[in-house]
Amino acid sequence: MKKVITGNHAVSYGAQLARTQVISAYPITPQTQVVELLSEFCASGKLKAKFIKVESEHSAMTACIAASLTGVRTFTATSAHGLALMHEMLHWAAGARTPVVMANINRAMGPGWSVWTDQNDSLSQRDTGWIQLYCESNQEVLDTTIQAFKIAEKLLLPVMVILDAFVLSHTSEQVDLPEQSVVDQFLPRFELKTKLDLSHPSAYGGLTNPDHYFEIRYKIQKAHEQALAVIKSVNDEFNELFGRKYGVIEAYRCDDAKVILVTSGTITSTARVVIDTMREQGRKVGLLKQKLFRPTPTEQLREVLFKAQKIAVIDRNISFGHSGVFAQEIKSSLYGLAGAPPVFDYIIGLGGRDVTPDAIYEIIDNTFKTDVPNEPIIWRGVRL
Amino acid sequence: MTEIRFHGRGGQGAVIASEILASALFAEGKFVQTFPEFGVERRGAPVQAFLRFDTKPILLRCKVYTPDHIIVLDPVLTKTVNITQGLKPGGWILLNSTQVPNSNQFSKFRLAIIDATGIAIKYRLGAKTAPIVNTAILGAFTKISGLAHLDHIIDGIKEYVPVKLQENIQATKDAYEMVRQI
Amino acid sequence: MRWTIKEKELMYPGHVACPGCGGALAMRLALKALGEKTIVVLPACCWTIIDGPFPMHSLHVPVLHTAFETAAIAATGVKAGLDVRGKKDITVMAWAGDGGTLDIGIQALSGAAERNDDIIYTCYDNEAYMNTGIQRSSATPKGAWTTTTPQQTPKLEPKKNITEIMIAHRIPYVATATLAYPEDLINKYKKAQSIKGTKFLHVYAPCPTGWKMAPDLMIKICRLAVESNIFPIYECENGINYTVNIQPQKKLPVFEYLKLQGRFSHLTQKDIDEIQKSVDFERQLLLKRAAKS
Amino acid sequence: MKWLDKYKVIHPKLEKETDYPHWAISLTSTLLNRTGTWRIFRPLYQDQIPPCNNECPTNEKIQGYCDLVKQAKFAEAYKLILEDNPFPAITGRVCYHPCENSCNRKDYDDAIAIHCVERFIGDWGLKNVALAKPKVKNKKTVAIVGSGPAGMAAAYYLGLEGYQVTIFEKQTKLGGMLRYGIPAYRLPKAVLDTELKKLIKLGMKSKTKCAVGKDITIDYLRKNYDYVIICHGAHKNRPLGVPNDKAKGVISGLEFLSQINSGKKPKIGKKVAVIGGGNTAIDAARSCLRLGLKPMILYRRTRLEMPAVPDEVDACEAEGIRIEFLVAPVKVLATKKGKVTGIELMRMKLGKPDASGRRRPVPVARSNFKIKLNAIITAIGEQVDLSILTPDIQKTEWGVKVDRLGKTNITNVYAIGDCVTGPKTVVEALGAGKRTAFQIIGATEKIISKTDKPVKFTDLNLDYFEHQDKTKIPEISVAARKKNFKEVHTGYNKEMVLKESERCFSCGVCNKCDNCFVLCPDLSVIKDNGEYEFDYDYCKGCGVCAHECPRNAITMIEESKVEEQ
Repeated sequence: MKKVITGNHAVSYGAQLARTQVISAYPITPQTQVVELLSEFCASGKLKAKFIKVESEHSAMTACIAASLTGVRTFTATSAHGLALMHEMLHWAAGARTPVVMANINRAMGPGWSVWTDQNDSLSQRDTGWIQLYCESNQEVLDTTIQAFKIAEKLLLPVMVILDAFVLSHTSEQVDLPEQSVVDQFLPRFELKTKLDLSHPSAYGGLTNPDHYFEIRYKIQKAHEQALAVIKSVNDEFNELFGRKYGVIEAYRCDDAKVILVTSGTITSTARVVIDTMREQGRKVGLLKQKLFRPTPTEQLREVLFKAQKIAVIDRNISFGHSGVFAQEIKSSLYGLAGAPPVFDYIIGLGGRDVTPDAIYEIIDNTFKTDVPNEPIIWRGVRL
Repeated sequence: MTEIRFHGRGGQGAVIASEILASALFAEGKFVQTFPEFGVERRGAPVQAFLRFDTKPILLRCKVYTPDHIIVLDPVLTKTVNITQGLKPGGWILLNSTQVPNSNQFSKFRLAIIDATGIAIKYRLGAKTAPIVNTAILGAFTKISGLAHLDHIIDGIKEYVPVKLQENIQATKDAYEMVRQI
Repeated sequence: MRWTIKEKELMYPGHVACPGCGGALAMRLALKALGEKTIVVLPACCWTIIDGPFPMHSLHVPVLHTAFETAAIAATGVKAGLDVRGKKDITVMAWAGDGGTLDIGIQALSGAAERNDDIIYTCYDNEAYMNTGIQRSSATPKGAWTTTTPQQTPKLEPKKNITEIMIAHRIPYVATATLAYPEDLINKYKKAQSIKGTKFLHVYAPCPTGWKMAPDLMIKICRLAVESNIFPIYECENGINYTVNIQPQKKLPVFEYLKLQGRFSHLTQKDIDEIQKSVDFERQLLLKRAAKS
Repeated sequence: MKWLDKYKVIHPKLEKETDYPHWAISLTSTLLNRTGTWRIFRPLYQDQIPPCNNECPTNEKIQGYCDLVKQAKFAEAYKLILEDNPFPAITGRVCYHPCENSCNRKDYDDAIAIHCVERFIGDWGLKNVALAKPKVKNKKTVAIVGSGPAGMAAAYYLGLEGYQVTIFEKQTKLGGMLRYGIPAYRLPKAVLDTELKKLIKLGMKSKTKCAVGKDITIDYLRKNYDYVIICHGAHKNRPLGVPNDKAKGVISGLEFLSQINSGKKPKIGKKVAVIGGGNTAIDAARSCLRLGLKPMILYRRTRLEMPAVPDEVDACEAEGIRIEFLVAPVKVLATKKGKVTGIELMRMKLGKPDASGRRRPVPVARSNFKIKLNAIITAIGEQVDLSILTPDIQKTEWGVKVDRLGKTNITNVYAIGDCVTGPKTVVEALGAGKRTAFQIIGATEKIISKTDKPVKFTDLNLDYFEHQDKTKIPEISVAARKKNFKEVHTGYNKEMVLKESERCFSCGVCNKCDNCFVLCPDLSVIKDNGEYEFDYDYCKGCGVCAHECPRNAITMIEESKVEEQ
């Protein structure tokens, strides 16, 4: 059934269709609608889940981890400061190998207070062991949320589904809501082999001395390494049932592109319009959408990007003291390849400043015009 | 692609109006996208909502800078907000007003007025000092623009306005009849 | 006198508590009361270590180790998961130290209590951060030495009254208990288990190491704490109905309690008089509350 | 039962990466972690001697039977008493109970009424427990001279082992001092007779009205029996040693009591003075009362120095018998025909302590006075008749010379009881009888020496005891005692005995109170079939068990001093 809904509600529908069993969340703009609709689902019985309305995001994440270890499907959603408050427990979720799924509505970090979008909140959690998937449309939000559970449960790793504040979260557009029966077929009941249960009176996550800790960390990394294949197979299976696929990255009109623009989140969507326009103008430009941020799809990135002469990366974030995070990741992926194209890092749209087609056009145009980047990062739209 | 901008005040229902209109257009097979002005909404403060529709998927994710039509839910806003900014020549301006504005700033555009406030008060929609005019204004816009069928607007109201449903539908219908093209 | 306490153990020896650990005994007795259909949630506290390093474990029930400030909510999460799975007969107990309860964990605890989540929350109180090496917590009593309140400037502030804070949440059951009265303690756990909602048990659990005290006096100091009214044994139902469970027969001066512990060795007579005064005051307050309910 | 048997322990092989779970989920218990190595001191279960047991001349396991009584295990309690004392129904009535004087509870509130518990069990046993038969046949023969408590005890323990015992008694009935010295209001004859049945059941033969030394000689017995035990008591009257002390109307206390106990009614005048401060004096005076006479007691020291059991003195006074302290006879006043008319007395005061530790009475000059009387009963001590002994048996000033176990200088000839010690108590006689029997049997391990380290009051952890008054000892009213010899004390009932025994601290002896088990933080007290055992694999030696043992039955010893087993 197609329906006009917001990105936030797409998240809620995704969690509902996935038959989430325990939800725990704390309100924060711009995430609130996610939990409001889920509360309604729970109240009406449309979703048979326990919703723990906690007193902080830290507790929300803890509740999900704890419930998850009893072998149930858990979900939460947050933004910015909420995510930052969760930080400790994000490590815990991954360390405890819990398949918690969380939506993070990308919002800039204070101070000054900002409710508007940028990616610094989620990218700050890069090293916690979470899988991160960035979305560009409400349909993708819903589809990714459903897939996230399957990916998480196959790998025993937590998954973060990420969407832009307002640009997706509060924007309504048509979304194809899949049939419950088909979702059920795609996502069977969750079974956790070793769970908190009386039949296994074990201690979970106790003191682990240097003799043992190292190996456990190694296993988390191994799971991340398996993730690329797992995400691909989950995606294929999803495509078979629902007719939509996303991949870990998407190359759009890249085949003969001299310049490839790398984007994530909703900028991708707007960039598609720009790419089409420039292609019509005969400019050889392509677009690479990086949906999967962690684990890094290094091979896939290399395969697409290596063919280009130049790469322009749009970062709606800044890793202070260095550069945009996506640009770092792209550079690191290409490192060691002889003749790797130069990477232009454009910082744009921080704190929700609108990113227009004109701005994207200008970025691509600038990349065409410049042989090598003159500066490590190129700020766009900043008033100095 | 057509773009519409709604001007209103927090609490008047501008955002809901854009969503109802989007759902009506969606029912007619259009691709739609609607969103409020991003930020923190407060009752009484000026707000905007945006709507895009097209026959093909909408990819643009930036704000609407050059709308095709303008819908103004509160006539006083014309004094404080440059409501015609970016409006394409020949576009509709629908004003919630009892009087034809004595101004030539609308000369390049098509203008229509509707006493949506009067209708809202009649049907006791919203509080006396803060009537909710969104359903009335949609009836008027449907009539003048011909972009959506009244039935689909009413379907949208059924989905998005759960309280005082009959009154809201009646307000829409009244406005549909009463709207005056200047 | 013979105890009527079950012989079945749900704890193993070989655990890594210091000799004479009150916290270790408290867990042993609590589990005897609760039985094997129990899951324990442990935040960072002495018990993180006591339970034994991976791959070992000292309890015969499942244990979830969790972050310092999360005992209550982790218990809630486990309970929610079990409920959804239809396993409603399992008791979930959060087991936190005084730091994890009165300080860093009070937010999650207060949240759980406000929601009346169906958990038993135990604060085993040894009146300082013992696991990290005896630093003051808000449960450290006034006048006590710790490594962060050295003898020259012992703790200036009185102990935070967590029991009354929890009673103010109007949860169905709040009780204090200690090890010198094991049957009282066990009965309270059984009672807590029979009640739905948030149950808070404040268990006074001496730390001979941190209190600079001979380990064999562990039980004796519990008894003296009660007999001198330093730690009254009472319970409160629904935030209203107070019952004093152990009525000290003789009014023991606090000095009898203080003198056995090195952490109080620097106190002057004036200090002791002040402590006595405040203990007397609190005692009267409690008796008034008990009389009114 | 050790932990390893009780719970299965998984021993994981954690050698390579694949052996690990996907995160830190435990695989085994802390049983792998032998925390016993942390220990500096180790606890030991080591029963100590309770003061009651220690003070009891028969070494009755008082703590032990009190503990059994607490659990209403009366048969077990009875059997436990019989290990040391065959006649608890007797001692429960007549013993002066030194156990109670030493009872640690007396420093807390009031000593346990041990004799009442003992009496209850003694009576209960007589009714409910089958009498013992000899365990084995034995051809060895034993002659016992005298059937008092010493002889009875010896006969019992020897009989139990199958010895062929023959008892020789001068009187017509068995029992010695128990029968002829103790009035029926303290020890009903029926109780004595029932207790004596135990000996008959064991096959003991008796020859009554057979006075050794007159009807038969010690030599004869030595020749015809493997063992001879002399226990003819101390019955010889000691005269007052003042002028006219043989006057008519002066009678010895023992003689007086003997007549009553034989069923005769002695013919003496109404106004009687009993001279002396021991139990015989009290018994005589109280018997007089019951015969309708008007007795008074004259004693040369004060109440504090009276050798009689204080309870008896109390009862005596309660019955209205006046005791005149600090007076000594100077002369018996008599008619010319030698009939008593009164006594002349002299006031005394207390001087410096004598050899017995009591303060010596010193005459007060010019304090003589006279009392009119019809009769005088002398009860100033009895002596041993040594004339029945053969000359080769060594003697002391007052009796037969023996070692601690009753051996005389002649092989296989023993002497026990009052004939060795001079007049003493029933329980001492019983103890001596038992020890000699064990000696003959060869069960020397059962002969317990008194320790100088019984459990002291300060050794106890009093936090585990609540104050509880002594259960009142029921007795018939003073009015009901007049003119009859009804038993004064009626004894505890079941409820009372349970209540009273509950007061026992069980000093020094583990009574399975569970404190050590319940309060061990390290689960190192293993309980198996009700027995405790320390699990030294895990015990960290904190000492909580020892400190919390209410009765000092756990000792902490330095680990370095533990001998390798």
